[in-house]
Amino acid sequence: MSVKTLVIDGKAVTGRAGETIFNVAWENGVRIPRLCHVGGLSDVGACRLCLVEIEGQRKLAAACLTPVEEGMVVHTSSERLKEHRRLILELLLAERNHVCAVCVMNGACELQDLAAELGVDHVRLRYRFPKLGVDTSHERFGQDQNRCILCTRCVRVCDEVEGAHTKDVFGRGSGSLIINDMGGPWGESDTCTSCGKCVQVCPTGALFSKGKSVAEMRKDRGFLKYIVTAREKREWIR
Amino acid sequence: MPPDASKPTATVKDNREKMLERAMSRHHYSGDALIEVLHAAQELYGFLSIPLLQSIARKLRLPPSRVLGVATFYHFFSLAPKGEHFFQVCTGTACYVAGAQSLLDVLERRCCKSGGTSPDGKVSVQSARCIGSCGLAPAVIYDGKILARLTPEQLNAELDRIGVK
Amino acid sequence: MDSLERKVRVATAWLGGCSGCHMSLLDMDERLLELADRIELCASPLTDYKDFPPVDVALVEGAVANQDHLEHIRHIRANSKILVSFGDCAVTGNVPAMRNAYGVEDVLNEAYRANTSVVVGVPVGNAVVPRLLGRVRPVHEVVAVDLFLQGCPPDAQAIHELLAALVEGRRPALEGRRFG
Amino acid sequence: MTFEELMEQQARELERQRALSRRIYCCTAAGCVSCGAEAVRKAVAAEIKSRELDGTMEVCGTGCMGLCSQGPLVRTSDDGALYGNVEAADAAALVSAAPADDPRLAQRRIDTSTPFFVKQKKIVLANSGVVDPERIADYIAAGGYQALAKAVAEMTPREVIAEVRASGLRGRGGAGYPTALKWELVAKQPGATKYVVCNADEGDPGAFMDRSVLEGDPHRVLEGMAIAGYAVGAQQGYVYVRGEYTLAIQRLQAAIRQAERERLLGSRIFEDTFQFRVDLRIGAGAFVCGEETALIASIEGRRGQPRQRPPYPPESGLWGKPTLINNVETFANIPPILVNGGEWFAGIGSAPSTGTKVFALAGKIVNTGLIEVPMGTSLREIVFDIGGGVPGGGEFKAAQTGGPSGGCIPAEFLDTPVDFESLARIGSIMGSGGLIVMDKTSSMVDVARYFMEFCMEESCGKCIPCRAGTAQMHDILTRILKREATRADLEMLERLCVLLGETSLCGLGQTAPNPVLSTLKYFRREYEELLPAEHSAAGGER
Repeated sequence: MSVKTLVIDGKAVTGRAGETIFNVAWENGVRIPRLCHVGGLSDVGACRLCLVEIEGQRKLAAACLTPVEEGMVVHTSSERLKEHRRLILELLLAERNHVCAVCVMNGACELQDLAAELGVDHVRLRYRFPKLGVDTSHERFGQDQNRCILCTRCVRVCDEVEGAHTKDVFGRGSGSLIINDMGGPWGESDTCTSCGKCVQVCPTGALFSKGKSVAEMRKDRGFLKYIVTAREKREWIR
Repeated sequence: MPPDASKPTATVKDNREKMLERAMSRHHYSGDALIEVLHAAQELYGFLSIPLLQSIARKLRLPPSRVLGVATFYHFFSLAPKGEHFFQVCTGTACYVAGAQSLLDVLERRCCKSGGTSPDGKVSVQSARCIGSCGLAPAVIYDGKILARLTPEQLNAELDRIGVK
Repeated sequence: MDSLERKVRVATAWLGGCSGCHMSLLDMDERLLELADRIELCASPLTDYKDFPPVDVALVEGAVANQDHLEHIRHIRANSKILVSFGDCAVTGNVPAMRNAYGVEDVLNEAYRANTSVVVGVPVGNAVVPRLLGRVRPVHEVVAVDLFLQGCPPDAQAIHELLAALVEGRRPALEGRRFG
Repeated sequence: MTFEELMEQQARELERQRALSRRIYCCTAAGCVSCGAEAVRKAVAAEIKSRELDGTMEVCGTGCMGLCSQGPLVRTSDDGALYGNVEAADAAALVSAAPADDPRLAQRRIDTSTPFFVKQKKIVLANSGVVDPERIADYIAAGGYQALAKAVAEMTPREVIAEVRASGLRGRGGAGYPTALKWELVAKQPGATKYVVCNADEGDPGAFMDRSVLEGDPHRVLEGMAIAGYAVGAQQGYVYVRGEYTLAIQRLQAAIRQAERERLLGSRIFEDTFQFRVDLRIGAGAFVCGEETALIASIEGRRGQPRQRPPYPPESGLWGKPTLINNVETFANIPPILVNGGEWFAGIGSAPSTGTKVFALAGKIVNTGLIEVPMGTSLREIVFDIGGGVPGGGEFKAAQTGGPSGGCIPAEFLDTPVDFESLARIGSIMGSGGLIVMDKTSSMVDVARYFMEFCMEESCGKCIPCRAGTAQMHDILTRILKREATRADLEMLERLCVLLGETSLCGLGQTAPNPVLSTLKYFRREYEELLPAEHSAAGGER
């Protein structure tokens, strides 16, 4: 397998051909922010937080979808990128009703953490306050559209790993919603296997386990690597 | 013998089912043909009901959420029945510059919001992205026919004529 | 910000909020005593005051939810050198703003008619209960804000850092603070 | 069909047409149909029948004749006279010995020596208004399918591409990518399965060029596609056409059937091993599907959401196979290029923008309709000479080109030549060819808000900057118009323009700020005037 040598944030690193900038960066301790990427699932490049600058290229590139090339010089945290990321987070925070104080994921939410990490101390945009529902019909899980950032991790894990394809995206634009089957209550879904993978990969409080308190509600995505490597390589590693 | 009101409807329905089936088989029940099949279904039934989508999902062997996701992504597909009359106001740039908004205002005031159907089921209103008849701006498609260079007065008169309060 | 010779004039105010941020302020415990040497608390819901005085620093808790808040925050802005949005309600609108997805009428109806055993009426149009604004707004949507202190409530440590920094004339180190 | 048979057919049909004393062409494009063209055509047909003129006269429907504002339009073949605002009652006069002498018709006669007609140069629209789009014989009589015959019988795929390269043709969908380069990319991909897609999902509000080409000359587009299929090694083509274009769909369907029957599409085309089939895919109302990768998703029956490029469709397109996607007008240019040679085409226009461009004129302009001019014609010639200027002596303020991805061009740039580079230099784009004229009564902030609303409603919702950013920008523009916005809001608007441009996933989001940017650049005062004065004091009340 051919190896590519490149520079990420001034650090000479190597990656395998076909590996993404995102993966090589993380393997080398450069943590590029992301909300839609999860190792083990396909990438869609939707959250735009992992955009990086590549020298010699006019356009910014989504690190999660761009394979490493020999001699590439990548910058992952220029002032311009940080500014863009802050504003993207503000767009997300203003889009739906993210009231951290009354969210079961308060303290363990990827959106909340990223906002803190990037120094978003207030939102300069107008909050939009859409009227959105909460579905608690499922025996074990709940779904709150108010906290959904439409990263589609749940849609992908349900389709690609569990194989049920219970979830998909309804509508379009800012009116998009994550639905179950024909849009009915989650609890009445006849395709959902109640495996809970969608809850575990959800970065915010949009999908949660019922009956858990704020401190108890923690998510773990470790299962993904376990299942995916088992399926692809017949290796069961934790 | 008094005519049985339910009979003709039943035959029509059977026929439609058969025609939809034919549309699906023409595409070998391929999931790739979902949009073609939805077009056919909407043409036959006027709108896409959830049970109809469910049966399409089953026939094309697709997950239900994907079928609903596709049906709601495209503006052409409607999940609710249309009214007796259907006004589509073109809001393309040429029509907009020529005053399409005032036509939409008349319809929204007298009938219902754009994208909806009046409570009595009489009129459905929709705004359309450029219908490609910019020479006729502002244009409205009314029950499939184009009304060219329409004024709010003419529109009001037509609404009066079909009995909109 | 230059270090000040005189005591820093500080006021706190309380708009549409739950007073939790003020409770957290009190959680500074003995550090309050240490700050007291360098700060003059000119006005606060914890003290008794009639008019909001001119101050160096104003900590404003709560969102702008009614007509009184609106007038109050405008007055505070005009009389403060540094205005701090103090806690999530001031910074984001937080819980009070959750009513924004619904109309004021619906909200009043739920509160005063639908869910009460004795219907007395909806308190609108009188001089006693201030009129609700159509939309609950974070403070910076109404007036310019100089510093933001997130948290519901912000913890005592952060409040102390903020006040200590302002007293010392330096920019407070509030990196990594988060909403909620 | 063999080449000889094609030539025979052409000769036969020309013979038949020459035997007629008059052909009466009725424009039956959507514009004229909506003001009663069908009634005119029927009346003329009835008149011919009742006077038993069947063998000597005939009426035929045609594609757009261009002057949509004066429809229904009718042209008579023997004297070439063009009449506007024709009614069914004029039928008798139209079949009379000397229609031009009829007092009613004389009034309706349109002077074709005016700049509107003289300044145009028709390549793409050469057949529009001349052939009956519902009869393949008409197209063949006009020399149709001879380019395909030439390509298949006399040229190698490489030579076809070389000819296209020599022409300098650039994609007419908006971006102006060199067509030959795209073809080459697809041609050199390995593998037996490749696709050719015609992007007819014309969605810019105010644009109806592709619709007119499809309605007026559908065979031309099919021929162009087949030539492309031969050049790149594809056996299957798709036309992805807007669902709203019912007439274009009908005519395309009929054209495909006719071409298959004549063995001009299908297998063994011109007795060669080359085979090429074309199927229609009907769009369902999503502007974003004009974007290549979204269009592919839609043809595959999925939500029309774009994906990251690369890989580009020439490498991995429909079902992962190499796919050539060109716009309607691009394909329509191919047959004349092969017949007349690439050099002929390159000699027209202003290099590096060669050939002609079709524009749809609309808005505050006298001659609304469809025009075709050589690249490099100045905006002033288009708006004032061809378009006849602003009606009622109004004052020209700006021309909007490129739809929601384009910009507003102010009067000071009226002498700019209209080509890809010049328009880009002044902050707009060529786009697909919509050209909307605004006068003093148009508020440029409102125009910007209008386009932002369009982008917001058409955003697919996949990436955040476009999904939430267009909504926020629309909100700010609305507040500016209501005089409720502050200077900080205006600054945020500009900041969002940069964000969307640099971080959106696809072209729709990346170009969504353009109408705002160009109006801010040239009409900033209109924005400033809407900011309430008391808000401009820094640090004060918001």
